[in-house]
Amino acid sequence: MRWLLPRPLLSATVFLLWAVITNAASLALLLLGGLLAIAVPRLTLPFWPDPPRLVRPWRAVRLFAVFAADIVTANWRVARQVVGPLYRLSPALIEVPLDLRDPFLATLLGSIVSLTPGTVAIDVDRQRWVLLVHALDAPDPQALVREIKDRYELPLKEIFAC
Amino acid sequence: MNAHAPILPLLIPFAAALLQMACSRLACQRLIGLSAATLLVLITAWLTVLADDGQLRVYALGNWPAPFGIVLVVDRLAAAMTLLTAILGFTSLLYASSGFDERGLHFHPLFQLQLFGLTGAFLTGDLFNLFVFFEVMLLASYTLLAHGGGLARTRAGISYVVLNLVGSALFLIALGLLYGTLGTLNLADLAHRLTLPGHDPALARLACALLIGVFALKAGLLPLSFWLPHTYTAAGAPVAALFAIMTKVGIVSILRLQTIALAPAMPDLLGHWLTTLALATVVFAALGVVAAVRLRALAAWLTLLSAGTLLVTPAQANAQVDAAAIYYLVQSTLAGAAFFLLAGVIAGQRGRAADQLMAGPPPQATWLKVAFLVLATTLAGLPPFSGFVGKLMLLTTLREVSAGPAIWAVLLAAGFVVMIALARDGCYLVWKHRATTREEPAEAIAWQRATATLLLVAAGPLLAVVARPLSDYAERAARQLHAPGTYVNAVLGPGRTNDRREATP
Amino acid sequence: MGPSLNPSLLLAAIPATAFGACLLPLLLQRFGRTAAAVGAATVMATCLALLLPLAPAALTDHTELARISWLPAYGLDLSLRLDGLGLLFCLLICGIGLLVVLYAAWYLPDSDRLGRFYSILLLFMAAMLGIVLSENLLLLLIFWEITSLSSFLLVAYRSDKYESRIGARMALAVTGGGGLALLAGILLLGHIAGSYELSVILAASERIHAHALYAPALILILLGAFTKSAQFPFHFWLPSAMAAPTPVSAYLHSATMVKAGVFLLARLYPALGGSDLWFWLVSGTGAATLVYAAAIALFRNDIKGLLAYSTISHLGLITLLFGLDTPLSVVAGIFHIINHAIFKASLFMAAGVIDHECGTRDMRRVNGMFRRMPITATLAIIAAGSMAGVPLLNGFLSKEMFFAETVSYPQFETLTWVLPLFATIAGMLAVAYSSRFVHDVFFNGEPVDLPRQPHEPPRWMRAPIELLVLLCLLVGLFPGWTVGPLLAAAAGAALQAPLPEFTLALWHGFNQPLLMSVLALAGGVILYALRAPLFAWQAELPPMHPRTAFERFYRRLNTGARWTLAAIDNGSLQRYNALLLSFIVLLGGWAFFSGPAATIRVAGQPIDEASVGALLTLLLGTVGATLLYRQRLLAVILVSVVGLVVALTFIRLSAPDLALTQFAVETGTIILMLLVLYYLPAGSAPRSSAPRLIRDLLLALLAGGGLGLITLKMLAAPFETISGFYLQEAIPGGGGANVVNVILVDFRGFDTLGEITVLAMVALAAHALLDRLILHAPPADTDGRRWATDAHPLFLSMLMRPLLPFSLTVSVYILLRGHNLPGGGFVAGLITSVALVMQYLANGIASTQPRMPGRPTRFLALGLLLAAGVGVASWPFGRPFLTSAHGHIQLPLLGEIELASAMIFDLGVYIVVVTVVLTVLSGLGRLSLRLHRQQETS
Amino acid sequence: MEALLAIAVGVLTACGVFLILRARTFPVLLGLTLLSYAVNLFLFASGRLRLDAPPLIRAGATYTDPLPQALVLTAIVIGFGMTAYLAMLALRGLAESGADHVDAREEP
Amino acid sequence: MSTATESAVAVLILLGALFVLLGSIGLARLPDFLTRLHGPTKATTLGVGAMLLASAIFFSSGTNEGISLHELAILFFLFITAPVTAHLLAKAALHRQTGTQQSDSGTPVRGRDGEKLPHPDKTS
Amino acid sequence: MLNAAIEIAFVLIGTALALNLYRLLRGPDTTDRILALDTLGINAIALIVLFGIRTASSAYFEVALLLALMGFIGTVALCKFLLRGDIIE
Ligand code: NA
Ligand code: NA
Repeated sequence: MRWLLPRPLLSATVFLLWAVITNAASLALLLLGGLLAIAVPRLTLPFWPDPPRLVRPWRAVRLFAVFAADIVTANWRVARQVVGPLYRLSPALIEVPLDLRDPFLATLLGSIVSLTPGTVAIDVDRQRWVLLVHALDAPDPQALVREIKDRYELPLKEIFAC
Repeated sequence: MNAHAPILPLLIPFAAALLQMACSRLACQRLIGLSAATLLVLITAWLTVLADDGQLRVYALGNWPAPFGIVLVVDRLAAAMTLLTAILGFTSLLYASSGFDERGLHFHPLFQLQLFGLTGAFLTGDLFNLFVFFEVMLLASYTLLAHGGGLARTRAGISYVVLNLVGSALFLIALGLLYGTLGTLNLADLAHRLTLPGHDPALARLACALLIGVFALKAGLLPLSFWLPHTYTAAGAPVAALFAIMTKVGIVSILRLQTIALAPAMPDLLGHWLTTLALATVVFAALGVVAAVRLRALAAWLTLLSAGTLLVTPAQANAQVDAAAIYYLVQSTLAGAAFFLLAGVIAGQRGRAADQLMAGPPPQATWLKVAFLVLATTLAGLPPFSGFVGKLMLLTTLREVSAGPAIWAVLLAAGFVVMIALARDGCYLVWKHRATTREEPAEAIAWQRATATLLLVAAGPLLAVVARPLSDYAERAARQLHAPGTYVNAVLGPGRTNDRREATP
Repeated sequence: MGPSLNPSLLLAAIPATAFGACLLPLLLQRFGRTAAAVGAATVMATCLALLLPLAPAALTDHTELARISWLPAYGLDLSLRLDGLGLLFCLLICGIGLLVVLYAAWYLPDSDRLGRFYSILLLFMAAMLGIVLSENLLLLLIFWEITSLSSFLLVAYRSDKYESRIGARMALAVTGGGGLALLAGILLLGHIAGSYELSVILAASERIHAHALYAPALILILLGAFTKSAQFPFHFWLPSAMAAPTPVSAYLHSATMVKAGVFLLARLYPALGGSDLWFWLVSGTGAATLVYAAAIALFRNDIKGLLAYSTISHLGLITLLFGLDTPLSVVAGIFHIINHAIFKASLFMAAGVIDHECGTRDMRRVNGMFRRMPITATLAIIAAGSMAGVPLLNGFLSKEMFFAETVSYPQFETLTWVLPLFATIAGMLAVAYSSRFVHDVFFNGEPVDLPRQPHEPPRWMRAPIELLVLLCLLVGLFPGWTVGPLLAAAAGAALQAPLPEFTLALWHGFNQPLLMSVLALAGGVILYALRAPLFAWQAELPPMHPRTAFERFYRRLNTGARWTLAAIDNGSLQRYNALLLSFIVLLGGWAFFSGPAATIRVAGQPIDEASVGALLTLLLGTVGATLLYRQRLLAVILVSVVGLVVALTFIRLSAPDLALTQFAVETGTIILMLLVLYYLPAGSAPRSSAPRLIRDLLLALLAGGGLGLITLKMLAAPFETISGFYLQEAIPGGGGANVVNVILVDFRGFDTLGEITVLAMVALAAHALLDRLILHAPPADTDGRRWATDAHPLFLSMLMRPLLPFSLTVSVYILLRGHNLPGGGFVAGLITSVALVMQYLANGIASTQPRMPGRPTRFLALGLLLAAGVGVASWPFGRPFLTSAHGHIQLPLLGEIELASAMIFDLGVYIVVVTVVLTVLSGLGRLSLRLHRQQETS
Repeated sequence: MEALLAIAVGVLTACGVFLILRARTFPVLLGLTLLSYAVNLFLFASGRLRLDAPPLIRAGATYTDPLPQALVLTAIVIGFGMTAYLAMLALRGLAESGADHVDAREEP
Repeated sequence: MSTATESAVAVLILLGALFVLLGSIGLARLPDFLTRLHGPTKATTLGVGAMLLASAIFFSSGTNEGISLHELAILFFLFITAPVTAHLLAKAALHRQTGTQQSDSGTPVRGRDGEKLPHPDKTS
Repeated sequence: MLNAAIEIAFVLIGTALALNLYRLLRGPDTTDRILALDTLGINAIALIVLFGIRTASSAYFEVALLLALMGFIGTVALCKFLLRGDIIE
């Protein structure tokens, strides 16, 4: 099993992706998707040496839900800011100290931050493990730091073992 | 196998290239290359004999009938051109196998693919497919040109590539216009549709003129010929020898387009302008022959001169003239290629003087001197070798065309100039000079080089001896070329010419 | 030699032997000089022997013909004829040739192995025999030019001497060039007469004269003859050709090659002679040459120079005789050919002896030789007497015939005295230079500062001279007995008519010609006696060397050619491109407007706002990139915008496949451009000058406006295409619903095969061109900003890891669905390759390269093999290359599965595209790695 | 619609030609890219412009001319190969001559 | 297609288009690069997301080919790639703002390897 | 209703594209232009999807998918070029 599916999560994602793009139109296509789910991660094995392991899938689902909701609310907020008077904005560059030590998870965190409107993850300092974030409107930077750490970093640490 | 004969000249070099890509050992590549080249000579010779029964062999690729699918069409001319390509391929490859192929990467597969492109361009009956083969041919030639490295090659390469890329763009425009006007890409179908009403004649003329322009670029017609001497001079000897046939692709394409499609529908499209420019090309090339400072450049200019001479012929729309042109084409290509190889050998014998036209140590081998004499005689169109026969045939057949006197004057004057230039250059290269009595040790001539060179040099006398069967074949080929109706019927099939019209989207 | 021997076979054997054996001396030279000489002599003797059985017939006005077909469609056959004229020349060629072979063996230095010399000499002799034996004029021309070539080689025998080389080149330029004129003339003549066979031409005199092309044909043929026979003003090559070894001069420049011209006059006389034009051209040229060269000869200080000009003069005389255009003058001309050959050959050989013995030929230094080599001197004096026309010698006879002809010539009715006077003056000059030769060389005091001590030459070196001088005497004394039959036969053949009455005798009584001879002899001697003021006068004249004139001509030709070429072609690609575009614009414009115009117009599609917006965006991007091309990154961005709009246009116009391909290629192009841009020096583009800008703008407007208008016109033209077939056949015949893909992999799969071959070659080129390339990488960007230190930004590096398997999944989808939906091998290949390139981009070469599989060339081969292999697979089924197969397979549970062999083809396409894009982009990327490594090691 | 396309082709050609006539490799590369856009659009147009008629066989659909699309696809890919080739050649020229001139000699 | 789904599709389309526009307004209007960087994320997330949802509903209900999920794949890829572009753009912008080492024309600058090299553009 | 929504959406997205172009031309820095190009690409996805709905054709799905999968690559390469010059090292 380990030999066949060295990256179960990746295989599952590949299969899902295949099912989605082909609209899961036929059994034959799904079977082919199964083959791809085995073959593609094996072929690309050397390009992803040590990925984090998913240990708490349900926590992941919860994080995803939070993330999706945040996107919608943040979008509304930012939409108003964009069309509203610009002088009210207080943009800021904020350093978020990380507890994570895995570069992939840090990237994942950065991606969540970036995809949530209003904040963009600029870089991770891998010496100090600090996430550099730019916020469109952050009157209280410390609040944002706390929010990022609590809402996203903590769940990520729990979801993946690294 | 007979049924697949038309595709074999393409598949042999293609398969060889694949094998050579798979096997990167030089010895292995040489073996594959030379075997394939030998096989190609045999197969194309067989095809040439087959084609002489007068039947057009139409090979429908993918079993799709013309004009929908791509067809290869083998007539006498096409078969002969593939044979000529194969012969040049074999000799050039033999020459290159003595160490030239080591000077860069992938010489062998590129060489085979160049042959693939050349034979494809000669055999295809579809104009877009011709474009594809032009690209195959040109891309192979770009890299073969650069083989061996050096600034001169790269510079010439940039000019060559950019100019030909513009040429490719023009080719596509011409094809687009052709398709947009006549709705087809097949040469026979094009010829057929040109004679039917219902299309915009001005656009059709324009499309054909653009095609001629593109072919003229490849053939080296005067305002478009500047790249040619630089490129051919820069190329290595065996590469340049193979290139000797590349201008002929353009010329044969013009000839084919003219006889099959233009002559019945718009005979005035190729007229005095082409003859005038062709003669100007001859004059230009003759000037280059005089001004050349090295043997390779001289060979390049002579190649251009023969191209110019040949370009005189299509506008005459005369089967006799074209017969002479076909003989002249064959002999001038072989002689030109031989000259490139000989220049390479001589350059290796003269130390630092190389192939520059200045006093230097003369080559030691007597056969080299004799070969130079024979070849110079051939190239200058002096008796008794094939150069003279070719010139005689051209002059004879051009005697009665309206531009005859001008053509005669230019060709004879150019012959004179070439003769005195070759005499001068032979003096520099072959004979001893007091100023350079110090003999530098000459490198030994590899047997491959000697054999390849001698084979091509021997073509001069040989083609003269067999002038009759050869010119008879050329005449039959020209007559076949001047029977466009037969061509169109053979390609489209007698019944197909009518039922195509219902197939409208 | 029985009667069974076929005479025409024998005839053919003569040139065949000569040509066939001409390499014999070269082969024999390993056995020594003598072997080479014997070989050469044997060949000549054999030719002579072969001739003898044929001679009797030829002497009785019989013409022997032989023919081997060569190129009959163009009138060129190996047809030979032997008549009296041919026989005469054959005898001269072989006879004097034998003597020259003997002479040369002694004359040429012992260090020469002679093989090469004799071989070329034999080649020349063979060609000469060919000329005189040709029945076919084209064949004659072939031999004619071979004599020019072999004479070139013989004159340049001492190839290390500049004089030899330049002399040879001049000879070749003039005689070879004349040969080209002759070729043209013969082609015209053949056209008029309908054949190149002499028998036909000689019988077609009336038709020839009446033809409009008579004059050009005559002039061209005469150009050939005059150049070969060194007639004024083409005479200058002959003195320069005296750089040849003396045996060569004796053979070529007195007896044979220079006679080829007058031979041709004799040969074609019946066909071409007998017109005013002939008279004026031939006799005028001959007369001018006769006097002019004789006058020059007097002043030459070089013995061979004197003899050369004398030769020119005598050739002028012969030419004049043919020009006089009476039967008797032709007889006289032929007679003089014989006589001149004999005495001039012996004189050249004597001059060679003197040169050989003295080490110089300068008559100002060579004096008093009579005492040192009395026998040679006697021989030379006799021969010189013949040259001067002294009675009892052969030269006298023909010269007197010439005088007689001038006297009796009917053309000038009132000015009968002109021609005789002219002839007498020429005779005087001949006597004068002959006197000078005799007096200046053999007497005139003591030699001055000679390099060697002269004495009699070796016995066998003198023998040929002795024989020839003996002939001078014999012919002079017994003309009727010695040359009578031969002359009659030759003249008869030349005239192609009954011979006129003439008697070959020493004494014709006291008549006007005799008076002229006496006057000439006396006048000549007086002229020579009064030479001092003449020589002083001549010394005042500006020096005139034909050689320097030729060199100047050649230099001018050369510099002129270079100048012209440099003016036309300055090596600028910009100019080439401008010329190409102008040419196309002109040609296209002419073609478009010179034909008939169409009247039918077809309605178009409606315009919408979005399309206008797209067009505006495209214009913005295009014009912006063009104006701002110096800001290169911006230009790249703008061009990307253009690419995006083009892709959107394809979507709008129902071409999803094209949009896919355009997007995918666009991505590759940006990476490519940036890889290149890293190295290209910024800001080096010069400002163009105003005229250049105007030219370029004009061309751009013409090309752009032209193509735009053509587009509009094309779109409005009626249209009917073959593509209904593709739409109908796509599913039943090709097994796919995406017609574009079915066309690519099936209907026109051959195009695609060629296309992936092109791509494969780009990959090969990436190896070949980038191999060992060292480029200098800028240490900072164009603003002088140091590069950032983070080579592999974290997010990029991390997110590309999952993206790779996802991209592969998508590319498999695109590949498999391509036959029915937009997609296919190209796009799938581009997705895969760019995904892999992104691994390089994100993680660097060092960490990515080891993870890549295999050698790219093998993958290329595999891809091409799949594409072509599936094509060959149709052969066993009796179908042509690339015939596809497709079908539906019913499987339990899975249902119907559609399979087409074209999918394997597409897989081949996919593999090739992946390999190529990867090879090219990573190859370009790797350039910097090499640089960094090099910097580290150094 | 036809007029819009004609204008696009014309402007792309004009700009492409102008850039091809420059003296450095980079603008020439750009110019060839623009020219190839023009050529591809022109070649595409030879099948005439049809809206909402992609050549994907479905019941009851109308189709545009598929052949020019196949040709343009070939042309796009070959064009990419050629651009890549010229880019490599330009770098080689740069490495060997130290400059990115397209000419053997500079035109005044 | 029912009116309800049609209205849902219509609303989603308008919502999507609106957020796409808002993102671009942000891009055009916001004062400096880092704030402008926030614009495209809106277009990516809610804008294109809503549009894709509309498409999914439309094609799932409108045709007889069954449900249409493949729009999700587009969203999936956009979510993976958008942070990367933001990351690199921000890095580049910061690099260009702060990492500037304004050197005059022709002044040598320090190369990456510590070697002093003149910039070829500035010297040629 | 749907048709009206689609027409309005076209106008909105068209305006968005115009604003992107404005930023692309305006700059001021190269990063702004790259950002504008990137946004142009993403907005083009919306446009294509919308076009697909309007023509009720899924023929353009692959194009949108491709643009989502590969559109960022140009941006990444351009940024890497600004940062390092050497995009593949
Ligand atoms: Na964010
Ligand atoms: Na790199």
